[in-house]
Amino acid sequence: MTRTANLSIEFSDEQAMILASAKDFCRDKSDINAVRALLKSDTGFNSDVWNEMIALGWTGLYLPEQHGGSEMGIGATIPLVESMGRHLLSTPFISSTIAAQAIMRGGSEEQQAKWLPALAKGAIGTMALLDNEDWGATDTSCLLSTEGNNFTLQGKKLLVNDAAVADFFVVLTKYQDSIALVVVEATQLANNAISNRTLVDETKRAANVDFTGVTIESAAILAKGAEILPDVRLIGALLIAAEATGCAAAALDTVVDYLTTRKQFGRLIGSYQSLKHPTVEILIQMDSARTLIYHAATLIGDGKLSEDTEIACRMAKAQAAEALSFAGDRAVQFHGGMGFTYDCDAMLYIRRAQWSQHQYGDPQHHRKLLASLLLD
Amino acid sequence: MTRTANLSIEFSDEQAMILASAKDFCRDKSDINAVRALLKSDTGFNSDVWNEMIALGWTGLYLPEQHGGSEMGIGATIPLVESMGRHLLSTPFISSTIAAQAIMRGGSEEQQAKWLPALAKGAIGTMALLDNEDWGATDTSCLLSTEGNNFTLQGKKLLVNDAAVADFFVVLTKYQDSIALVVVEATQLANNAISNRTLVDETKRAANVDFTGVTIESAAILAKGAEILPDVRLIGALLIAAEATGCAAAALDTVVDYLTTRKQFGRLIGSYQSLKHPTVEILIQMDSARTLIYHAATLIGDGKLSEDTEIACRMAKAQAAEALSFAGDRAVQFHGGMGFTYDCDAMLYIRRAQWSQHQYGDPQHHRKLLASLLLD
Amino acid sequence: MTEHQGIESGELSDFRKGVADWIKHNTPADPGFLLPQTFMEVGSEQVLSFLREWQHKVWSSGYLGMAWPKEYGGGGMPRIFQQIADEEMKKARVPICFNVIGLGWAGPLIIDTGTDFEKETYLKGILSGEDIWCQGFSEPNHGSDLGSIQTRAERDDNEYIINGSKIWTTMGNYAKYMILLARTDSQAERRYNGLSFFLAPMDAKGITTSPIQKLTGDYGFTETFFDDVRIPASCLMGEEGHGWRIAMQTLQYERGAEAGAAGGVAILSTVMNDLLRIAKDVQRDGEPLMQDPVTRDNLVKFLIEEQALYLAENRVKIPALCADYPNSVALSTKLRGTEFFRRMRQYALTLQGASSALYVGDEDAVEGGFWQRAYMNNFSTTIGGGTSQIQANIIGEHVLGLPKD
Amino acid sequence: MTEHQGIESGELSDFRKGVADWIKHNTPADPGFLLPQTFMEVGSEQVLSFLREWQHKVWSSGYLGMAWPKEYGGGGMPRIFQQIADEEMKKARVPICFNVIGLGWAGPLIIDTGTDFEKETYLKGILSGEDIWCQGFSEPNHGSDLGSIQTRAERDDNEYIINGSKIWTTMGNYAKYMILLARTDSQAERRYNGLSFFLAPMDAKGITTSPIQKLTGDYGFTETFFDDVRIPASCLMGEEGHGWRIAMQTLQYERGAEAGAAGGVAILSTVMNDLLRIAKDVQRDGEPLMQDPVTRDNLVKFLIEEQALYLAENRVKIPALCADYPNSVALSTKLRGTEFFRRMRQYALTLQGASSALYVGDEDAVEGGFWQRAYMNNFSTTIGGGTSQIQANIIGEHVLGLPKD
Repeated sequence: MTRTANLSIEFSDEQAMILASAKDFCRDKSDINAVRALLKSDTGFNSDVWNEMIALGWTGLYLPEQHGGSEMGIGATIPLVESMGRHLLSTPFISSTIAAQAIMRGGSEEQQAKWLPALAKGAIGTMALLDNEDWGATDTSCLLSTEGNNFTLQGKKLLVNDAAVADFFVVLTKYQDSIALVVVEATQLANNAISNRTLVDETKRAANVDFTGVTIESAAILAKGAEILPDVRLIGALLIAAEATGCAAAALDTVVDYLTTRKQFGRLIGSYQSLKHPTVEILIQMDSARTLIYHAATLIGDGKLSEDTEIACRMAKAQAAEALSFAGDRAVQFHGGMGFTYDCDAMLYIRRAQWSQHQYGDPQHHRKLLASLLLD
Repeated sequence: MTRTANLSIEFSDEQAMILASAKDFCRDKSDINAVRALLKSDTGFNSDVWNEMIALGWTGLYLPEQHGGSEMGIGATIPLVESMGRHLLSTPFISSTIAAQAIMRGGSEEQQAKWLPALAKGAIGTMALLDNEDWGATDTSCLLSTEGNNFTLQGKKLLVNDAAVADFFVVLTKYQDSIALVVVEATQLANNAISNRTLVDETKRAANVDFTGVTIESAAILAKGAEILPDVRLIGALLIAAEATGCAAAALDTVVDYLTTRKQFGRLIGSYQSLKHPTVEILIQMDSARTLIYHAATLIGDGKLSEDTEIACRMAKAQAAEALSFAGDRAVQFHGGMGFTYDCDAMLYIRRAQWSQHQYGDPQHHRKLLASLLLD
Repeated sequence: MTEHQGIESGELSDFRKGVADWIKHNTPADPGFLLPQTFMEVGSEQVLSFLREWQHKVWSSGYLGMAWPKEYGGGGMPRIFQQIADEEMKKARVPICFNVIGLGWAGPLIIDTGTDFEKETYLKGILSGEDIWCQGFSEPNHGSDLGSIQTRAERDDNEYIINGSKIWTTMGNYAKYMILLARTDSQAERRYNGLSFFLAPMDAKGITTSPIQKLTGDYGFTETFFDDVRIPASCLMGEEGHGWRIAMQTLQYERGAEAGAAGGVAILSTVMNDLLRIAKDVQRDGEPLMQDPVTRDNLVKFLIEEQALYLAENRVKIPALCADYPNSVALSTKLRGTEFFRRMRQYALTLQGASSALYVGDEDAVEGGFWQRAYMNNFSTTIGGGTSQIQANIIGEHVLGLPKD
Repeated sequence: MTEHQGIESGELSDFRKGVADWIKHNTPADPGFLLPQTFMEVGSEQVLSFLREWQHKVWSSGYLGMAWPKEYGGGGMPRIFQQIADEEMKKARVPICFNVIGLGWAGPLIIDTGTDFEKETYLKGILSGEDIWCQGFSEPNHGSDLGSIQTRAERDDNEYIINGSKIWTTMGNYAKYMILLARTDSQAERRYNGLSFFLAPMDAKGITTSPIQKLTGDYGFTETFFDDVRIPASCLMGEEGHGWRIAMQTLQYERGAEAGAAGGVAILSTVMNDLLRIAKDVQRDGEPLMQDPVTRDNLVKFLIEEQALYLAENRVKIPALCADYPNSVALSTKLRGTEFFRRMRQYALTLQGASSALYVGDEDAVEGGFWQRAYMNNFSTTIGGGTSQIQANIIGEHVLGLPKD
């Protein structure tokens, strides 16, 4: 890092208002009973709540005004997503936001005009990226081939988030040896194309999606797909980081609650340093993650992401995932026998940690890329 | 590790006797005042104590009977060296042992007959290996060139242990693109060839030695130098590991002493879990190191070292160095203000940790090589 | 294989071959669901009947209870044979013999100290798997401090009346018998002296069980409630007030079970080799993960820790090498082992990449979601039987002599 | 550079250029010995006279005490100028202005609350470096709990008689004055109310100092003994019994010193960039260490931690982002910062390979042995001012609301 470190954090009054209203909304709409009630549900979210979010304009927060958005920039969603994480409020918001960013950044005027207004109104989009377990893969085995004016897809995508409720998919594919992103509408899929997964995080939903045989027009190929894909991945990483940070804070709250009420051997257990000090460590890890996500939210703009922004996003994801893994693990342990039960909320955090860790690249992946940015 | 792990630990009655007498000897001869009295001395050791060790036969413990040794194998020195580490008893024992192993394993009959009897009687040998800071270097810039029957050395060796008192040096050099080990007697060195170093560990002594211009006969080139060098390095690593393990145990004793006598806020400080639990961690780390050094001592023989032995030596060094680094660091911290003074013995351990860490390769170096042995 | 008193080593190696051969022909096919790694994970009828059938097969083939008395269903053979059978079964990773409280705790206790009536009544059912046993020591809110047991057993003529509740009862909802520790004398000067030990029938009127759902989503334990439960006085084991002593003796057998006295492998062990298997199959950043140097460094750290852990058991046999802290290895093994496995299993998930999000029941999950479940189940070992934090206190105080909190 | 009230930004940027230019022409040559990183490391006459000369030069060139009153040797200028001068000096890594207790603690206190006599007597000597100041708060066996101070000051007519001892007195053997906290009323109901604050002459009869050798082998602190020491009553600062209050006020200035109110850079900061320099120059296993992936992963971990630490200072300015634990950043900065540096400096030694065995004074030592000494000196920050263990308690209790031990 011979470069001078970029240390800016800014937060507008508008963002503060969004944060305040998001905190209230998520607390009200997603108390722990509401969360648990959705665990076994099909979609994993409450459509009334989702509709309210749409009505609040959150799905258009970062979209251009001309397409029905309020053009506040993707950074403005960070306080929203952090709050959702804090209350384990699951909706397709993150999936949709990333897909919308792909279209906003990579689509032509026509493509933007076609899909963005629908997204602002709450249509659900999602990215279909993975061919296998490797988030860091630089190639894809999902191929796009052409015959006359028609393009045909060949391949299956793994662990597509919110696939079952998605209105369309932004699919990573390869056309004539080049990476391309194509938009596939749910209606184009074959029967049985979607195969739901059983996830360790029961608040989340994902499926494998088989796109084999789907035929698209050239208008469905994003104009600048290959060019903007790295930025879309970074935005994905940052959103997951924000959600994980919120969830780590929730785990911390749960631990603090237990440590200040549960007695053993006649003492509140929070008085034992072997519990107190690691709990402080959760705070510090979570706090670091929070600092880094808002730094990234400050730097990120609608144009091509700068190197500083890339550094910020990768640091945020690496730190947030580590923080949540640690918090979830300790939350179970520190609840003792209670922590070993499904009834204890620590279970929700340790499972979320497994989910968040790898989404859009795990900490080791991001550190490896940071090394190239910072050390060479 | 598809291989079945070798889990043998054996310890003969003879070894137990050596251990018992080594413990007593080191305790008696090297109490902490004796250690401190030597810190600023020229040689760093008490020659009376060294002579007693020679008289006890320790310098010949592993040497062939025909050369004045008792042929108990190099493994028999591990309890000795661990005890020395435990009492910070510094002598040229380790340096001499490694050099003697080089000659025993790599020398011809004649070469063994020339140097081993002297070593058994307490002559001091030492290895001259380093061209720079890299213990893992696979090449050397110290060259041996020939003109007629004479061989001339060109190059300086860094951080040669106990150089100032050495009777001879086993020098790593390159002859016609091949690695060679040559024996240089101290009398052959130029004036000012030895330049003493200032070490962070004041119980140790080392110097840079310039061999440039030293002329040797072919009889001074070890017959199988290149072949046995890897084994000699492993033996070096194991001896340092044994010493570091002993030193970690000493650091533990010192910490336990303080924690069971010092009061703060009206309580013995050892009752605080933030001190108690990391102290348990020191015990566990030290205990693991001890297990691993005696496992390696069990496997190691006089012949070419097996792959199991290599694994054992590298694991021992990696673990012992980590254990001592942790113990030394915590020993200072847990003594509070007292730990910040030169009068506190924690100072001795944290400094020794810096010294031990890199000798014959640091933990990361050994883990890297273990990865090839265990994972590929 | 070293020779055993009175047994020719040839006989033993022939026997070993026979076991291996039997295993080869009798190991059940993959049932299509993830089998439990320990007996504390038997959470469904499906799993139960599978394991019951397997245990019955092992026993009826002569490889379980080999050292138990012949007249009560055992083999009457030297223990070494059971040890060999267990070793081979462990190596082949066959399913566990699940009736562990019976095989490892109640059975040996009854054999050693039971009456003929007790032997006659209980032993054979334990071996066959017909009679499942559970353990009733822990109580809600009292962790593992047995001294503070509140469940009462009052003598009433030829019966005891039991009131109270137990928690973490393994297979409480399937068990026929419970080894039950209850307080018969609330006035006893030393609280441990007021306890008695019962072999209690779980079908007695007034016993209800409530399955506990674990964080894994599975079952395996119950909470067990006693509401004026009347059991025959003959259920008392030994004498009144000797409960604590008997419980301690029972806990000693745990090791015996592992060592083969009862037989049957109670834990399907995972080792680093299993972890390495994952790293070999996975891609990361477009390359095989096993080639990644950071991953390699982490794996080697675990391998060193594992090696030190296993070797410690051999070092401890050499007192000269344990002179300064003689009970260090014994008292630290639980903390070291359970925390090692916790970290190792958590690390296994980081190796899996995107697949780590999958869970038991998903056909794409790595090894059926084994590691996800194992990581979470592992907390039973870092929490149960004294949390890791309490273990660290025990080591600090009893090995190093540090003052109590 | 943002505009400052009443000062044109052009003036400031011109000034900044002037400072940089001055530094370029006036930075002293390498003295041939390792200079201290903090004022707590002034352990020899040689170092002392070098630093004294440097501070005098900075002051006489108008770059120290720039905001102090003109009539007492200061510059009478707005603070922003001193801040700029400090920034430039920090960037250029010139030697420290070593008289920190005077510049950062006693001086500001005297300027704010002192009498004209006190200002006249003390201020100029602080700036010139002629009068070295030390601090007498800590006492042996009482750590940093000022409430339990035992050193007594008894009024006797026009004098106070001091008895007791202080520890960790910075430059106690070189200082002319001490800011001294002593107990004037041992009967005070609240123990903090019995303390008074003195500006005590160190040459008074009965004061002896005993240098403390640090684990680094260097000096920098003394133990200071008071044996019936008589000092004029005029040495009392403020009123009797107000000592605690004044001491707390004094501690507040510490930040001010860093921020430039007094001026002079008290700490020569090291950052990750300095660490990376080592990794760039070193070979490991025959390759440049900087290419080693494990090392790279470790370095990036440190870089993330550093970045989060520095950014926290900016986040805390935005209350909305600190709503749930408002004092979390403030109360955890010491623990995070000092422990980060401890680990970072320890890691620096692992990077050095064989050279890590060398120490200050060896010509081959990496950067003169700076890192070896810095690692050991760093313990003054994880121990002094409340150990890291106590810091963790403070955060747990005051940020998270966890119960006291």
